[in-house]
Amino acid sequence: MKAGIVVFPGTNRERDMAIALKGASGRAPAMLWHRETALPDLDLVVLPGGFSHGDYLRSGAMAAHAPIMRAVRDFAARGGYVLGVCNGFQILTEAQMLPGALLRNAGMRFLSHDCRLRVERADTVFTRGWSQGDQFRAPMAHGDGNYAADPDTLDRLEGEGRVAFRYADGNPNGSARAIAGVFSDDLRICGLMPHPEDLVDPLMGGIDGKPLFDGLVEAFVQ
Amino acid sequence: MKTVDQGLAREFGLTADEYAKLLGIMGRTPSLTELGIFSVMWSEHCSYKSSRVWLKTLPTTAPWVIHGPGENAGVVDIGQGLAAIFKMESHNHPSFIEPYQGAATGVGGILRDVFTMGARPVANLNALRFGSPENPNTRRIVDGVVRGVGGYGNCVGVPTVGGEINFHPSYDGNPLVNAMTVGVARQDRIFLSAAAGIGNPVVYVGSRTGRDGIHGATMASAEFDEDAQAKRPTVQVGDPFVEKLLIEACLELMATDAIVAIQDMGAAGLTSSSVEMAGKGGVGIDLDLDAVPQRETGMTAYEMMLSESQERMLIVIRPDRADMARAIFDKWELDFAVIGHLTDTGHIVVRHQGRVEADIPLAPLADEAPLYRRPTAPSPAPAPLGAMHDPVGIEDALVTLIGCPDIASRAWVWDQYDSTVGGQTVRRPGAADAAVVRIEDTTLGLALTTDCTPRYVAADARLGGAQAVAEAWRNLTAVGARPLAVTDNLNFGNPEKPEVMGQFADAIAGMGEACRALDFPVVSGNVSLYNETRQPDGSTVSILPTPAIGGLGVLEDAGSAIGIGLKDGQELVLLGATAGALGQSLWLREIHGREDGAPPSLDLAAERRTGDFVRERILSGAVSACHDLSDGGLLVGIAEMAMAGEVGIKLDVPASGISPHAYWFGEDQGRYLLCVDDAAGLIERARRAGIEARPLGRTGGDGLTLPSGATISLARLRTAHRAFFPALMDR
Amino acid sequence: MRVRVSVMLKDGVLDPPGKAIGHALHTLGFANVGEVRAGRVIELELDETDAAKAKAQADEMGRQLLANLVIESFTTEVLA
Amino acid sequence: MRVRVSVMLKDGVLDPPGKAIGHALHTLGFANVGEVRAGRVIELELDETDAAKAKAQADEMGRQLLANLVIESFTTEVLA
Ligand SMILES: Nc1ncnc2c1ncn2[C@@H]1O[C@H](COP(=O)(O)OP(=O)(O)O)[C@@H](O)[C@H]1O
Ligand SMILES: [Mg+2]
Repeated sequence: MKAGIVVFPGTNRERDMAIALKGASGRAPAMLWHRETALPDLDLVVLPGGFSHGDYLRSGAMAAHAPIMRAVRDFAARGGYVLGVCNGFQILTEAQMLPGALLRNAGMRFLSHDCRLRVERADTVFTRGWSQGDQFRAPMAHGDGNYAADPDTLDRLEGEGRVAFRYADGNPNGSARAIAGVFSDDLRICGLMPHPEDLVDPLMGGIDGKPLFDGLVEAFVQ
Repeated sequence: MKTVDQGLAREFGLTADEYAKLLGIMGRTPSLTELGIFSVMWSEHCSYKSSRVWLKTLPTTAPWVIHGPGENAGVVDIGQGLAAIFKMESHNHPSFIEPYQGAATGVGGILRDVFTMGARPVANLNALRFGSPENPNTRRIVDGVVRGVGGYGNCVGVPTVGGEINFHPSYDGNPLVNAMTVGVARQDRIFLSAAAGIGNPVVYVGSRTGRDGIHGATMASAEFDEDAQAKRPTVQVGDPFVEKLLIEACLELMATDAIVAIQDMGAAGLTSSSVEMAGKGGVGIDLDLDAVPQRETGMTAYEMMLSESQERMLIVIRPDRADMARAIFDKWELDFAVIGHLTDTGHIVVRHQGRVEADIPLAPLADEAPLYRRPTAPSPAPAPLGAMHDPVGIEDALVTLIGCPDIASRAWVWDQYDSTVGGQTVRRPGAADAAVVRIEDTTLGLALTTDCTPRYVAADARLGGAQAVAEAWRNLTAVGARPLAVTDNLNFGNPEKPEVMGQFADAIAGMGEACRALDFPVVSGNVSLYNETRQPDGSTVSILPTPAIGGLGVLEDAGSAIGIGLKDGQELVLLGATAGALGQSLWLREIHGREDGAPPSLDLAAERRTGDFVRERILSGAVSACHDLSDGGLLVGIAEMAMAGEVGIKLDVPASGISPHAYWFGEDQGRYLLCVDDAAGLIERARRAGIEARPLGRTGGDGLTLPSGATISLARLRTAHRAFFPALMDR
Repeated sequence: MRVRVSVMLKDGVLDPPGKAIGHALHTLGFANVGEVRAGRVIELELDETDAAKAKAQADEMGRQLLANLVIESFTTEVLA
Repeated sequence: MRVRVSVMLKDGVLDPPGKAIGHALHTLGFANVGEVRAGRVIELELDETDAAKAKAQADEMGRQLLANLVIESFTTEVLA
């Protein structure tokens, strides 16, 4: 699997993501600087977690305008796969490559603890490592993870099977319909708030996040 | 323009004698800028004038110590050609004035001390002391401080993995915020601050200079009173985003051969960094303030030299690498400006708008800095505690203690700290006695802890100082790590009061004894004095003396670290002697409302023997969980292990001859609980090693069953344990 | 010229900060506080002397960056 | 009545969001943007018919909760 990780000023989970991708594929991902305007030959582009540009205006808002985002958009339009985790998810919504928006957590505090996620469909490259309905543990670390969209959009997402993950153990941040992650309409773009990449090694407390990466590798081998 | 005279010098915090000394060095009346430079360099914060004579008595060397005190942070050899670089620093006074920014900039400052030496920061810890939960101000301060620590650490992407929190009325008007950062560097790529190379350019990088925090260093050295309100405009605002860029840019530059010397601009910003770099290198330095990147207009030389704007560094660079360095900082969108060069004059010369604003000989500025051996007065030895009756019974006492402010779950706090970023956190907060992080691309693990029991120090400073060191050593041992070295943060009251100076001297003596006995040298630290609040009636209340200890240990294999959670179907064994010491215990405070008696005694030889034995057993693989005993004593320790492991235990304890409440809640030192398969085997080995050991019972079920037969469910314990913080904070 | 861009969440979008502030105000005893909405305000110095042009530019900044039109709306005003 | 409380950082206090927004606007091609300051705005519904009283209350809320007077200042206005 040829993966690339985009690094924005303020990105801070690119190393975690690289470890997870390399662990699954045996191949170190390319690190892509936000000012680049073209992508190398890739199967997957990942927008990792962090605080791009300090998240000072709205999380992900400034990064969504980075030069590389045009290339990422083109890549997706040509059929490439894009994964956004946490700040990456926020950037994808700000870039309107995924629907909705991520507001302040309902409790108004940064949340850093494990949550349980339910896999809503398993027939995508991002979720094929699980079965539908599976639950897994994932660390969260965000202040703005409260997924919001208008009711019509939410209904459409549900109707089209575009909810990727849902919080299964309460709703930690107040997200509409407990949504933790969504797909684009062609299922080629996926964004989620929690961090499967931080749970891929028994030493760090478990391998619950590994099916995401193993599934991706399998998909791209075929 | 103010006239410079003795009156102004006094306003700047210089005594008449100090000002006379200044005049002697200068041979003339100083300019305002010069007076400012002297006043910050000779402040308590920068000169350690009251503490230096005592600090010198601490042990600072060991074969594995690469750099002890004197550099920006301590450096120890952790094997495989790598070094751990770490330090703790206080931001107490700023955190009272503006809790969020005070705590945030505290984290930012300590991060810079560590990455300035070439280390990538891998973990943060925070040792916090707040006023009484009943004080209406406490909630606001806790909220701001916790948000500030998290806001900064989360954004820079350094995991916050541990710390400690106490509540006590003595901190009502003066909370303590002590932040610790640990970084890792290659031993052959450690950067120091001594400037060298006459003519070499001096480069300023990072954020622009504004009028932030002017006289912060002297504020940190002044006692706290109603004037605090008036001092508010000195608040500094942190920008963790810029700090993150600064870390990446500096590490990128450090991978080249461009840097001759580098130092962060901490307290007293441009002044202390330039004076210290030139002074250490024995060279002179010329600064051209017109070249300093400025955020505000019309700043004077005085303001620029004393500004404490955050996220700035000073670098002496090889002239032929300046363009390459500039390109790196351009890439990270940070200001980069050559603001001066090194000279052979031995003076610091500051120019601004065509005028020389300061010209000071560096050697006497450093060598003749005031140094005081202030009078000390001994504190009376605490009267020993007589026999205590038990008014509530074991069960209720346990539930009370497990939910009391000093023991209750801190999850509300650490759930706001990103503890996993970096993907190397092996033991998160609450999971073990010390946090454990793996070093990326190796098997090595670092174990990290902060410890101090201020009520013990207040009762007996020497013992309390030693106890803080011993507890840190114990916490590292309890995960299986080899304790290597200590950083400290000595928070005390007004050193001009002999009793306070006596506490300070005694605490250091105790720390030194423990460090020597445990081969656990002090490699870095920070002193914060004048921590007291002036009352409306004019009297002052000092904080409890709080020498916070940050401990660092290493594991060859991070995977061998264990946590505190009980495992099902095993035996729990207590190592170490139990006498039932209730003096200064939390049981005494929470059940009887008393804070008195002598704190538990410490036997450093037994401490070492027991700890070395525990570590050897853990690394042999025989121990599935381990917890040292501290606040609340034996039964609290057992309950913490049970809650962490979600497994109960049936306690089956032979009579000890000690009254039950003293047995279960006494805070005797040097003890560990070990969860093992083979209790008899462990006890036999312990005996042979000269260590007292006794079985406590078999794990299983979902409650703590006392020898009396009474069972306290884990659910009840958990509810009590978790209630305190949400009840205080989420109203 | 100085312009101000005020950004508020659209009606119907949940506003966690607004809710938290309303709650805190009630706790402080401000009993007659009804709905509370929290937003952002950005004040910009523009090198522009024509007020209409300044406003047009601010509108463009609002659309492109300062507001997320999926959830927010904004208003602009020229201050001086 | 509806009141609006606008909270801005005091002059001279570092404004990281303002700085970052200014930078982003430049990158987007808004070359004539000078200083940018970012603040917060809170709009409240008050059960109060007297405009002067409403404003007085809003001022009190600003002082007690809405602004951090250590580093921020605020203005209030009655909207309707
Ligand atoms: N301010 C804090 N930030 C993060 N973790 C904390 C903080 N305070 C306490 N902790 C964590 O809570 C746990 C219990 O702390 P404490 O009761 O002080 O432990 P001990 O008495 O064993 O030293 C530890 O894992 C510690 O790191
Ligand atoms: Mg402990």
